[in-house]
Amino acid sequence: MEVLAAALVIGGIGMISAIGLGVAAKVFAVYIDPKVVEVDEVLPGANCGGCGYTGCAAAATAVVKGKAGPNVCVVGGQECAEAVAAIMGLSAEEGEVGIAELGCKYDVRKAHLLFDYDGIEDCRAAALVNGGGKVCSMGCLGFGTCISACQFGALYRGADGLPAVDKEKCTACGACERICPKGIIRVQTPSRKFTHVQTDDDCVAPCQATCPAQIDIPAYIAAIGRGDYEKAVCIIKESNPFPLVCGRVCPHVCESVCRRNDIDEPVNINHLKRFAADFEMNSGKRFLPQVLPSNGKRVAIIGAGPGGLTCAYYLARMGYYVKVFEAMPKPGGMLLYGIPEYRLPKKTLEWEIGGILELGVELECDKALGKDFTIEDLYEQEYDAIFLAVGAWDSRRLGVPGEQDFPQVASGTEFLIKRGLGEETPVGSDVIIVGGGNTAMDAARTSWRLGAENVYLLYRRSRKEMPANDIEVDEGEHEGIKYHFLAAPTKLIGTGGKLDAMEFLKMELGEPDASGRRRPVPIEGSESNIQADNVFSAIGQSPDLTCLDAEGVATGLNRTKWNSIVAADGTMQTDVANIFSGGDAWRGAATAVEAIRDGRFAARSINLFLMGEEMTLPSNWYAKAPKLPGIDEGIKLDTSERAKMIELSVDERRMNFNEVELGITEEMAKKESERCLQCGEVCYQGYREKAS
Amino acid sequence: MRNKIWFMAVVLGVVAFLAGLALSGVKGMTTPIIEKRILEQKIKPSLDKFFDGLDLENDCIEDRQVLDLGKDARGRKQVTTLFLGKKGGKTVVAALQTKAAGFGGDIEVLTAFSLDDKKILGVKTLSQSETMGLGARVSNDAEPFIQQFGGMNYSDGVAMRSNGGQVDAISGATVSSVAFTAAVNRATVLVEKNVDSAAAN
Amino acid sequence: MKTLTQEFTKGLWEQIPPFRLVLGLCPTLAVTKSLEGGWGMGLATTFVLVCSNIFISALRNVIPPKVRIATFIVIIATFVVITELVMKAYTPMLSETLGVFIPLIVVNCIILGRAEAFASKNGVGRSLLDGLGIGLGFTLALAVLGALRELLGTGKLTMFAQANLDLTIIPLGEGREFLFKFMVDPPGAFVCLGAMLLLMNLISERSARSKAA
Amino acid sequence: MTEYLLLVVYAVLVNNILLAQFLGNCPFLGTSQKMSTATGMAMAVIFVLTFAGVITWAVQWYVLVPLELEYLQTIAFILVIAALVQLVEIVLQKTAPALYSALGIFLPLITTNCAVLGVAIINIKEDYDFANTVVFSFASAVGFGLALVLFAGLRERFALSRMPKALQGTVSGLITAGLMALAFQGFMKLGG
Repeated sequence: MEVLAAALVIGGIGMISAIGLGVAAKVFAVYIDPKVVEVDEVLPGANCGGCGYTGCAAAATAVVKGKAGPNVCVVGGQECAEAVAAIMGLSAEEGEVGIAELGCKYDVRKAHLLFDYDGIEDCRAAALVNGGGKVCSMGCLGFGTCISACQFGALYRGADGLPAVDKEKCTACGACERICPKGIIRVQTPSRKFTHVQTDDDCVAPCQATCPAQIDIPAYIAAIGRGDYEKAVCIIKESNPFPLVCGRVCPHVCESVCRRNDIDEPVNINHLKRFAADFEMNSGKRFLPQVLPSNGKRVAIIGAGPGGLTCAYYLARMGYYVKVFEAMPKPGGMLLYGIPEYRLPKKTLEWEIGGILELGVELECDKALGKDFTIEDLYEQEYDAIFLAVGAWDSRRLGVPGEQDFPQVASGTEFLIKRGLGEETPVGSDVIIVGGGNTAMDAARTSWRLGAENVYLLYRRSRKEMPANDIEVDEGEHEGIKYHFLAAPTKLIGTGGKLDAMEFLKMELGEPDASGRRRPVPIEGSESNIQADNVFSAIGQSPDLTCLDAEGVATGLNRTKWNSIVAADGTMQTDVANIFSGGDAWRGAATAVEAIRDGRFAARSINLFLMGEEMTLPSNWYAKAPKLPGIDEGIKLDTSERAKMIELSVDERRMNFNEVELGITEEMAKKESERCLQCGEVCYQGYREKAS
Repeated sequence: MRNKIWFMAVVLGVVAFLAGLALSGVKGMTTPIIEKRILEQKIKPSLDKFFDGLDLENDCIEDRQVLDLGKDARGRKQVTTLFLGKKGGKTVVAALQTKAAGFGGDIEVLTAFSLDDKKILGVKTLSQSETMGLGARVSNDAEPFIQQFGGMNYSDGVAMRSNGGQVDAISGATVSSVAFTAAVNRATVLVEKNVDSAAAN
Repeated sequence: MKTLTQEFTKGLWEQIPPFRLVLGLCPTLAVTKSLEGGWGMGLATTFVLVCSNIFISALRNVIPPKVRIATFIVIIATFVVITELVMKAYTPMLSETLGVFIPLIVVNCIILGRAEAFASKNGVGRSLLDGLGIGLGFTLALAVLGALRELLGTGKLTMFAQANLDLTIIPLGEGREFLFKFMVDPPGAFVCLGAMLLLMNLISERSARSKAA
Repeated sequence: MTEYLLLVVYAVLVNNILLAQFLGNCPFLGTSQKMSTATGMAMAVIFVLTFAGVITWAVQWYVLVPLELEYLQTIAFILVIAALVQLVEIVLQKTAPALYSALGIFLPLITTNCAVLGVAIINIKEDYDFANTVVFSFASAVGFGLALVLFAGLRERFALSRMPKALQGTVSGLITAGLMALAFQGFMKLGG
C-alpha cells in the first residue's frame, strides 16, 4: 500500500509536470530561431552558467548571434564544441571555426612602431592615452595584453615583437579580440577573410591597396621568403583564385606603385605570384581550401570566365551549391579564347579551373543564356541568386570603307577566339593589326607565330599611350612587329574580294581629352598605303548583351549607354535584387584581375543577401586605389637588382605557341622576396617622422 | 511521437512511478537497519549506563513499545519508543525519547525514570544542532546542566527555575536549555500517562 | 572516438572536476572540511553519477526532448534518495557530516552535465566508464582538498569517523587552536580551492612549456 | 516582527547562503563577471527562491506529510522546482517579454542552482511555518544577491588589472570569494 502510494505520488507529480510543460509549450509557444534550438540541443543543458551566459539556451542564442564561439560550453568539451561548430557551419560565416589572427603584420621594431609612452604596460591603458602617442593609428601597440588574455596559451610574442598565434591551441574563444583596444587581433574565419573589402582602416601597403583583387601582397611575399610556398598560395587565393593566370597575364598595377620605385626598380610582384602558383601546380597536389558544409542554397552563375568562376569559387567555399552555365564549349572565357597559348598555356588554365571545379562547383558548357535557357528557367530550378558575368565579346568595327568587303578583315577577338576553338586561322605574309591594347598585341604576336613575314601594328597615339602591357610591346618588338604610331586606317583596298592593302592617315597629338591623354588629330594629306593580306582590328570590345534581348530572358535588368549591365559598384547588385553582375559585362572590356575582384565582391554580397544580412559596404571602402605616400629622401636603402623573367629566345618562339615566359627559379624568388620593403600604409610615414 | 503531450506525460510519469516504487522498496529495506542501529548505538549504551546495577530481568531494548502520539499541529505522525525495565515481574524503570525545538532545530533527549520513587535516573542528548560552545553543551554528559537532572523528582514535571521550577539554565544558552527541559518534561508527562498501562501489559 | 580506457582516464586528469571542469563547486567547498567529508561526498556522487549515466544512456532514445531535463532529474534524484537512505543506514556519521549536501547531489552540475553531454549521446558501457572516471576524479579532488584543509586547519585527518580511523598528524595542546584554523571555515574553502586551481594551472603551463621547448 | 527581522539578518548576513553555506556557487562564479548579469541573476534568484520555497513548503505539508512519504522529499521537491521554473520561463517568455528579458533568461540557470533546493530543504528541516518560510526564502535570496553583486563589482575591477596568467579567471575569483567570506564572518557575532 505504502509502496503504491509512493509510486503514485511521484508518478503523479511527474505526469502533471509533463502535461503542464507540454501544454504550456504549446499555448505559450514563442518563435525561436530553429538554429538556436538546434544548438541548444547539443549543449549539455546543465544550465550551470559556467560559460558566463544565463543557461544553455542563452549560450545557444549567443552562439547563433556570433557572440560566442562553438566552444562556449565549459562542460561539454571537444565533442560538444564540434557538434555546435557543425551546426553553425551552416550559416553565413559565424559558425566557422576560425582562429585569432593579427591584423597588423608589420614588424614592431623594424617599422619603428614603438612609441613614446611610459604608462602602465597594457595596451588598453596605452590606447587611452592618445592612442599611445603612436604615429600609426591602427597598428598593434605591442604590449601583449592579448597574450595575457588568452586562456589557452595560444598567443605568444613572435620574433618581430608582435603577438603570434599558435593555430593548434587557438580555440577561437575571442578573448583576445575582446581585450584588444584597437581591434587589431580578430578571430578570423576563412570566409570573413575572403569576403573582406579593404577600407581605409586597413593597414595596407600601396601594392595591396592598388591591386584590384586586393591581394595581401606583402604577406605572400614574406611567405615566399620563408620558403612557405603553400602558405603564399593560400594567401593569394583568399582574394584571387587565379594565381597561375594572373601570374602570367596580369598588368600588375601593383608594381607601378611599389615604394621600391623610389629607390631602384619595383619588386617583381607578379612573377613572385607566378612562382608560388607554379610551385603548387608543379607539386601536382592542390592546396585545397576549407569548404563549409552545404547550406542548401543555390546560386547560378552565367559565364565561366574569370569573374564567374571567382564568384563560384568563393560561394562554393561558403557552402553554396553553385552551377556555372557557359555558352562556349569550354570554361575560361576570354582567358581561354582571348589570350593566346604562348602567354597562357591551355593546360595551365585548365589546371587552375580544375581546382575551382574540385570544390564542388558544377559546370555546364554549351549552354547559352537566351538560347538554351532564360532567367525564368533558373528561378524554376530554384536558384536563389544569379551572377551574370557574360563578358565583353562584341568588338568595335573600324568603320572605314571596305571593311565589309573582304573576308580577310576581321576583329582581333574573332581571330583569337577561332584559335581558341582550335580552328584553322591561316594568315598571309603581311598582316596589319589596328589597335594598341593587349588584344592587338596578342593578335600581332599570334600572326607572327603563324608565319606572317611582316606584322604591322597601327596605333593612333604614341607608344607611351599604348594600353597594352609594356612587356607585351617590348616582346612584340623583339619578335619583329613593326609599329606605326600616330596612324589611323582610312580605307581598305582590294580587288575581287581579295584584300591588297590598307590606306592610313598620319596623326599628331593635340589637346588632352577627357581621359587626360592627348587627342590624336589627323594630318591632312598624309595618306599612305601598306600592303596587307589580313587586317585585324582590335580597337575595343564591349559586352554582347544580345543574350538578354529575347523575350522574357531578363526582365528588369537595365543597361548603360555603353551597353553594359547596370549594377552597384561594391555590392555588384543589379536592378533586380537577386541578380548580380560584374566583370566585363558590367565594366566593359577590362582586365582579368578586375573581373576577379568583381567575382569576389559579388560572392560576398550574394552570401550576405541570401543570409538576410546587410550587404552595403562600409563608407570608407577603397572603391578606387588610394594614393599612399611614398618614401622620402630620409631613407637609405641599398639598391638591388630586380629578378628578370627567364624567356624563350625569339628564335625559339617562331612558328610555335610554346609559353614564352618560363618563370623564375626558387633562388631568384627568395632573393626577390627580400627586396620587398614589407611596408604598411603608414609605417613609413612614421619612419620618416622618426628619422627627421 | 516524441513531442506529443501524452507521450511526454507517459514517459515522465512512468519513470517517476518506477522511481517511487524503487524508493519505497529501498526505504522498506533500510528502515529496520536504521532503527536497529539507532537502538544499538545510541540508546543501548545510555540505557546500560542509566540502569547499571539494577539487575533487570528483561532486555529493555527487546521489550520496547512504540507509542503513537497522534499527529502534531502540522499533521506529522508522532511516535516515540518506550523502554521498560522489569524486576520481579514489576516494571521498575522506564526510558523515553522526546524532542523539542531548540535554537537550531530539534533537540532529541532520552530520559530514564525510576518509577518507584518518581526520580529521573539520567538524561542523554541524542541529537541537537545548537550553537557550538553554547547550546551545544547539552550534548556533553559532564555538563552541570545535564548532571542536575539525575535524581530529580518528576512527579510535578520539570521546569526552568525562571518558571518556578528546579532547573538551572546554561548561561548564554537559554533557548537551548528551555527546549531541553521542555523535552524532558514532555517525557515525564508521557511516562506518567503511559507507564501504568504499559506495565499492565 | 576515444578508446574505452581514455573514456575512463580522462576524468582523472584531463577533465578532472572541479579543477578542470569548474563544476560542482557547492559540495566541493562545503564538505571538504575533512578528508572523510571529501571522499564520502566523492563516492556518493560517483555512485549517483554512474547509476544515472547507465540509466539515462539506456533510456536515451525514449525520452522526449521537452521533458528531457525533468526525466533526467527524476532518475538522478532517485539514486540520490537511494544513496541518502543507504548512507543513513550504514554510514550514519558520514551521513550526518554531509547533511543537506547529500540531497543536493541532485543539483550537482557535474551529474546533470554528464547526463546531458555524455550519457544522452553514448552507449551504456561508455557512459558507465565516463561516469566512473569523472566520479573518481571528483572523489580524488575532494579527498585531496579535504585532507589539505583538515590538516592545515586542525592538524588531524579524519579517515572514517565511524571506525575511529582518525590520525593526529600535528598534535596540539588542549584548548589551543591551530594557526590555519580558517582553513576549515568557509573562507578557507574558497582560498584552498583557489590555490589548488592555481597549482594545476602552473603545472599545465610548465608541462606545456616543456613540451613546446 | 522582531522574529522576522532577526531571521532576515541571520539569512542575509550571518549565515549567507553563498559564502557561509556554500549553496549556489556554480552560478556565483559564472554570472559574476559582469555587474549587469549579476544584478539580473540576483533579481531572478530572489523571485525563484521565494516562489520555490512556498511551493515546496506546500508540497511537503499538504502532500508528503499526510501520506507519510517524507523520505521522498528530495525527488518530489526537485521535480516540482524543475517543472515550475521551466513553466514560469515558458509563460513569461510569451506573456511578459520585458520581464523575461530582464529576469526570465536567468531562470534555466536557477533550476539546478542548489541554493533553491537547499533553501527548500532547510525550510522544512527548520520546521518553519508559512510566514517564516516566505521570509527566510526571500532573505536567503537577498543574501545571495548581495554577495553576487558585491563580488561582480570586484571582478569588474579585476578585469582591468594585470595578474599572472595562472591567477586569472576562476583562481582569482575563488580567492576573492574567500576574502569576502572572511569579511562576512565578521557578521557571525550578530548571531550570538
